[in-house]
Amino acid sequence: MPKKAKSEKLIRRGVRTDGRKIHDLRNIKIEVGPLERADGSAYIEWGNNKILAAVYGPREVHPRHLARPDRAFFRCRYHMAPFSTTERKRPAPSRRERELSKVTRVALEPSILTKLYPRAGIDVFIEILQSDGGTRCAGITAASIALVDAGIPMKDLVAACAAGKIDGKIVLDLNEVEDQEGDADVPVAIMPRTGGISLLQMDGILSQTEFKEALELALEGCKQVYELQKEALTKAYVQEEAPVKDEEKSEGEEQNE
Amino acid sequence: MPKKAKSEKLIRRGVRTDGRKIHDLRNIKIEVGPLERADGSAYIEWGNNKILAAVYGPREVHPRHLARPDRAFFRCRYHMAPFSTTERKRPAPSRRERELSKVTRVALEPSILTKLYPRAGIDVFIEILQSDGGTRCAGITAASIALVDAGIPMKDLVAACAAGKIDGKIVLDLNEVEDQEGDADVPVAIMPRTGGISLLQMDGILSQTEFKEALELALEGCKQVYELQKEALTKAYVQEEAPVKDEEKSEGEEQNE
Amino acid sequence: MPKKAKSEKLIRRGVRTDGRKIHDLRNIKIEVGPLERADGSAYIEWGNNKILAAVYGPREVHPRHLARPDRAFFRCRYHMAPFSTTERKRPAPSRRERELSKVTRVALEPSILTKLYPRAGIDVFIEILQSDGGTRCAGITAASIALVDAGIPMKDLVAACAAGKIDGKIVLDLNEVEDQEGDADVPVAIMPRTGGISLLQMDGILSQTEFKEALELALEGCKQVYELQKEALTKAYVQEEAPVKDEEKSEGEEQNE
Amino acid sequence: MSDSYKIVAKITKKQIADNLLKNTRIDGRGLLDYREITTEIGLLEKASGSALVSIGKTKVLAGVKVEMGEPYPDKPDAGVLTVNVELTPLASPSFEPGPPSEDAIELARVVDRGIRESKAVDLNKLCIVPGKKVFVVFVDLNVLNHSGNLFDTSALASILALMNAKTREYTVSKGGQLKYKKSTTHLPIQNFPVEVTVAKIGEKMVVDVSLEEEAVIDAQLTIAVGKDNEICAIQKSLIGTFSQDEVHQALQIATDKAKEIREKVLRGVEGWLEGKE
Amino acid sequence: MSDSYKIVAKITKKQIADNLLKNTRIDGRGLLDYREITTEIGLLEKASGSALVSIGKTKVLAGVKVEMGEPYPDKPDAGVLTVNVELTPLASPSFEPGPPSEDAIELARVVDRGIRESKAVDLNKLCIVPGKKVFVVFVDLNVLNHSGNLFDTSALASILALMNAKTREYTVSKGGQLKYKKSTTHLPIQNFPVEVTVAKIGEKMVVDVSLEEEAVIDAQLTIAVGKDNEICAIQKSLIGTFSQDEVHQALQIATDKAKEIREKVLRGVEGWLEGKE
Amino acid sequence: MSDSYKIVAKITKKQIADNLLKNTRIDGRGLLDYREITTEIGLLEKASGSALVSIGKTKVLAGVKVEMGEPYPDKPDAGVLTVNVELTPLASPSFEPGPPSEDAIELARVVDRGIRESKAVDLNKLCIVPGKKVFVVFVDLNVLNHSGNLFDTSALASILALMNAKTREYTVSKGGQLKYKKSTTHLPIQNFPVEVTVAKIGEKMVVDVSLEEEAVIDAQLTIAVGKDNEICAIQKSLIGTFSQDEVHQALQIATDKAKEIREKVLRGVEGWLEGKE
Repeated sequence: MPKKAKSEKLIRRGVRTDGRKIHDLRNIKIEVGPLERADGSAYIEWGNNKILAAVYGPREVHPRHLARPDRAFFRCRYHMAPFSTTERKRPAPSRRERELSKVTRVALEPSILTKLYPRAGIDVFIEILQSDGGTRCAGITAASIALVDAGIPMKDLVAACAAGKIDGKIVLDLNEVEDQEGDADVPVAIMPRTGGISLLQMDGILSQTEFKEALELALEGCKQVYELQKEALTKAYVQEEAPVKDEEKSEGEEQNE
Repeated sequence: MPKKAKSEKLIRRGVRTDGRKIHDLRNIKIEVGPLERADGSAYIEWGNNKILAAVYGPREVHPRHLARPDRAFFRCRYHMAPFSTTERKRPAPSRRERELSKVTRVALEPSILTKLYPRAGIDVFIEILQSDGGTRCAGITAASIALVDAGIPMKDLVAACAAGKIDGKIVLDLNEVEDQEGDADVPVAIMPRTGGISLLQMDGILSQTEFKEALELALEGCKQVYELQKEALTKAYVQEEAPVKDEEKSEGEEQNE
Repeated sequence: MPKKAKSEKLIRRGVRTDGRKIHDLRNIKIEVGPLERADGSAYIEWGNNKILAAVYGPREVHPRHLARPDRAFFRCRYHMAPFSTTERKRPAPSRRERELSKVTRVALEPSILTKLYPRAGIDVFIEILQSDGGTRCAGITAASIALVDAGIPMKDLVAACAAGKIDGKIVLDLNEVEDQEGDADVPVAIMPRTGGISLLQMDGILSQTEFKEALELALEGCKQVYELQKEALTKAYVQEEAPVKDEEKSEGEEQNE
Repeated sequence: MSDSYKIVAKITKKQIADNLLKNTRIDGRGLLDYREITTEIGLLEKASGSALVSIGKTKVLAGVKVEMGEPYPDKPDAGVLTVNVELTPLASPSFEPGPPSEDAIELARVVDRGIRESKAVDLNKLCIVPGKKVFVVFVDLNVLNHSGNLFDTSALASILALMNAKTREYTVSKGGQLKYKKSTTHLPIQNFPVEVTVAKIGEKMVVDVSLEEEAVIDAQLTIAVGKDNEICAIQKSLIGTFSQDEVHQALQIATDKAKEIREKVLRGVEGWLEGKE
Repeated sequence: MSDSYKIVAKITKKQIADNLLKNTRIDGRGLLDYREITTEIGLLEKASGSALVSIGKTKVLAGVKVEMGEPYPDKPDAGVLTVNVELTPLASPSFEPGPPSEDAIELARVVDRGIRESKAVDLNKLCIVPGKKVFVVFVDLNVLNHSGNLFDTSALASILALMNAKTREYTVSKGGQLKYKKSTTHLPIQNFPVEVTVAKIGEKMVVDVSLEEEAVIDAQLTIAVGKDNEICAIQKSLIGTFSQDEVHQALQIATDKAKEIREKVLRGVEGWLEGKE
Repeated sequence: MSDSYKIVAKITKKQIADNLLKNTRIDGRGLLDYREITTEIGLLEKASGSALVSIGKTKVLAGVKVEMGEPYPDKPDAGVLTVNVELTPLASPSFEPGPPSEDAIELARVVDRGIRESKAVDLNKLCIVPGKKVFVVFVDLNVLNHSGNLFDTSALASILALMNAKTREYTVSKGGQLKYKKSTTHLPIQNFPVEVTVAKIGEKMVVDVSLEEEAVIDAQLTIAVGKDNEICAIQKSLIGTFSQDEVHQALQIATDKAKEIREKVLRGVEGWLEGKE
């Protein structure tokens, strides 16, 4: 997206349009398991983004010829509700949504022990109920929680966060206005235990140095998001007995490595 | 559909725009078996409505995964020819046509002894060649005859007719102008022997009392339509030997009940 | 396509807009095997037409239910690149492209020994990179070479060429302007050894006599095209050992006849 | 919406039927009891209006967008209303991504008829420049969790989202130029239709069928009832039949339940309606 | 349109071939005889024009609608003509609902070419305001029963429906405003193309191939012939080939049969054409 | 684009890996060597601009069409740029005809971002009448042969075709009427982004992965670098991960290779660019 003229100030005296400082995350609220039918689900509010993620699987794959003999077939769908955007969005998936579906899959798949479920299918559905910049990172973050909630064995959570450049400064976690009028956006996802980067995109213009600074900052953001993810899971499962899912997870990991 | 102002008189001195009295059906002409390739067919002229119905089956189901182990898979398609309407209709099925396809299926299916043909498919195709209000009822009525013509074992015929409200009065069998400018439309289908109502829709505004009156009137209409159906069948088969279809029908019924 | 008024001269003193005489072919250049991945391919420049043809097969058919027990399933796709036309063409196939796909298949299939490969599929893909009138003939001509390059056993090559009527005269090989502003176009394809006509279309208006003259001329054109095809193949394979494909071809032919 | 067959293995037809004989239901409800209805209104800031309605575990989110558009040629003086349903794949293992299924289309059209026929929105007040510019009201329904009774849940979410919706006030110059004012205003709502689906299981009539029960229903009638107890829309679904008497019974049940639901819901949302009149 | 394979079990190739050796056909016709052609014209009141044509058991209904629209940018002075074919699933067990198949598209385009190239409709007379408003003529073909020879049946239904079609007369004010008059007028028809499909079975040339015979045809040529015996369109179909001589033969047959059919049909419909000129 | 699995049977993972340990590749290249890059520019006369780029056996043809159209409502002063990719079935046994696949969409969007974000085309100069008429630049990519590294090949073909593209010069009268002049002019090109895809195979970083190697890549980063070494777009693809250090390495490699490629390509095409400034 082309950026507007620089005259409009997105940062005044170190404060951004929504009151944050340049290295601040927006408020993030994660709810585990809001949906009953799905095998796992999560709801995230990230600033004004409101997003649901649901997981179905392991289950049979339709159509069957998609099934893989040596591992689970993993699919993701990133979809925006028609009322989630400023102008109403047509319900059919746009090219942008189809690309983000792929990028989301690629961000999540390295953490999933797909080899434990040959021939099965695992589906992640992300529905953007309200968008305000950074939906792909918020969606990946929520989907990762929904996968845990579904008891899918994983090597690690996946935590995502963007950094970007506005008014000449590298800042954390762009909101919609900052994304549209800023200079660059760098969404990142990591598997926090190994630090492996599973999502990395960039658009805008950054010098080599600026890019490195933005990447460093986004990785910091991912770590903060990871803490919030763990907190939400602990809160959700603390009254319950030690969730079976965790055991499965470590077991799965051994088998896979 | 929003209704126009009440100033336009649809009934003057008890006479409707097409010369009928309030409890009159339009002229109905039913022809059995006009199409050669179909396993069964019927043509109906109902006022200015001109409609063909064809039945194929029992036959193999495509795609095969739709086949049901315990009964025939029954499908209906209600479709309007592009030249059937005042403004040319695009050939692709509209949402309205897709809903009416479902409603038609649900109206016909209870009469069909689908359990006699596990794994098979039975298809009803209704093509509206000219529409003038009340096409769904006319289509169901014709399809029922086409099913008999195809020798599909049935518990009963299905006869359909609408009642509605225009100029403050409950009347039988609305034509297009009456449907568009009237206050309410209540299409109904019955299996006449048991009186079971298999289609019931309503739109417009009716008080509880008015609705009851309209339903009563529509049921009367259905019974008249039933007589015309029987007449058409008798006429079609009277020169032939007693149609095998009838025997199959009673047999099927026993097995099913 | 309706034709323009006759006032614009397409032929002046026996010379056409592109400098040709009335019985001249445009320049034709054929390249064998330009594409590496395809099992066979050809590139043709025919006047300003620039066209690629590729062949895949014999290979498995998808979806499988299309496979034929007694012969190969032969498919053709004629497609125009968006930048191939004066106005940009939308990428989705138009009705014209779908008809030409069928016509191309029918023109090529009689020469192919499909019975040698029961249950297999053979696919021809023709991509018009630049169009200037006569693309179907040029595409068929190129596809025929690509089939040889793929080693598909054939009874004969297929050579195609059109004749038409402009400014009241029957001429060979209409270019785009002549096609649009002329009076008639007669594309023809033949299997040159038997003279069998496998493509014949016409649009415009011709008297019986004119049509016969046009057909005669188009057949002459096909023969010239055939010579160019053989030349291209000889040139392509002359340094190589006698191509296995030829042996297969004669063998196949015996079996088929 | 018959994706309940898997569950039937566990809770048998027989169990459900036995309960009904005793006039109770497997979850303990009476025949004419709804599961708990909760509503959350105005939860989305970007939509013109929104409502999340839960009936039991079933959850439907309705978002309303009001945009500028052209009227239909045959109704140049009226705004446009469209209802669209997305049976999101989050909501049930049997909902697949892709163009709307027959079920989604039927659901959208039944909800649409309830709103349209009851004249819930005064479309004539949504005309800006006759024949040229009108407000287009999009009601988009996102089914988030399907545990039965999508008709009633979706219809309720729709009308509440419409009641919640606000548009910018505007003036039109003589030249037909539109100028927005800063103030906003509610949509011209003039009715509150409630859809009640009455199902027949054997001889019994029940309301608010749960997913488990769906597998054993013979037929159902969805009835939209307006604020003055008028009937605005009916849709029979499923392949069973009703007798004339049963239709009358269903009508009575629907009228009673619609009134009850309307009152309960309005009581719960007094706050957000206050500024309205 | 090769859905005849099931029938071939009953009526074997051999039988058909044996008959042809004796220059007769399994249904008793001569090689160059059509089955009975019947036409019913103007049977639909809502269409601008309509015709139902049967050739033997094959039945095609053509409906014409004339509406207002925009011209193509490259032909600002000409009306628009479009031909669309629906191979309705009523007509054959092998026709499936859904977007038009390759066969339906080919059929539509071959019918379209016969009408367009013969200049059957004078499109220049359908221009209302150059570059802005023209009449759009939709010819919609509904194949109702497929018993062979869809090309000829569809083409005949189309031209008859066009001849039957009437549009409202109108005046255009200086300001470009269109005003309809009460009177109607026929479309400007100036040719009567007839399409004849000549098939090759072995060495024999036959016309009006029935469904049973379709299974054994090698190749066929559909030839549109105008009122002055001019050729307006040709389409070879099926995967056999013709020799040059055979093409000439086919051309002669088509010319003769086209004339015959045109005369027979016009005789049968004198009544409805009377008021025309 | 993972249609390389069939080839892996022949050239095993092990072979590829063994080679890499020795810092060479199965085709003899060094880790950071591209296959031969050839460019043919302006080869299509009907397109506004065109370029055929081969990297090794991979061939992508880009055609640019410049047409008149409307601006986006939110950018009334800017021309419109769209990138579309056709993975033609000629190019690989795994590409099927039909609407664009997820892979085709990703490829188109990554190429689009490289051009758009680097401001390679000054879209503001493509506005004719603000809010009403602008030039629309269509970049259509036809993948003709897929032997690996479609991202870099496609991006290079796109920018070269854009540099080759010419539009008619024009004047706009006060009344907003457009009048074309006979002269043509190049598009307003102001950057030359080059996309370099750096792949990770085990511990090694390589560029320009061939089809055989594609089967063993863990992850890859496509990095668009502008003429001043600025980064304009990044896309990570495939399901492996990168460490932060590896990202830095990849960035360095991409910057170096992009410069090298840009210089090499510009040297090769001096002729056709001459008349430009």
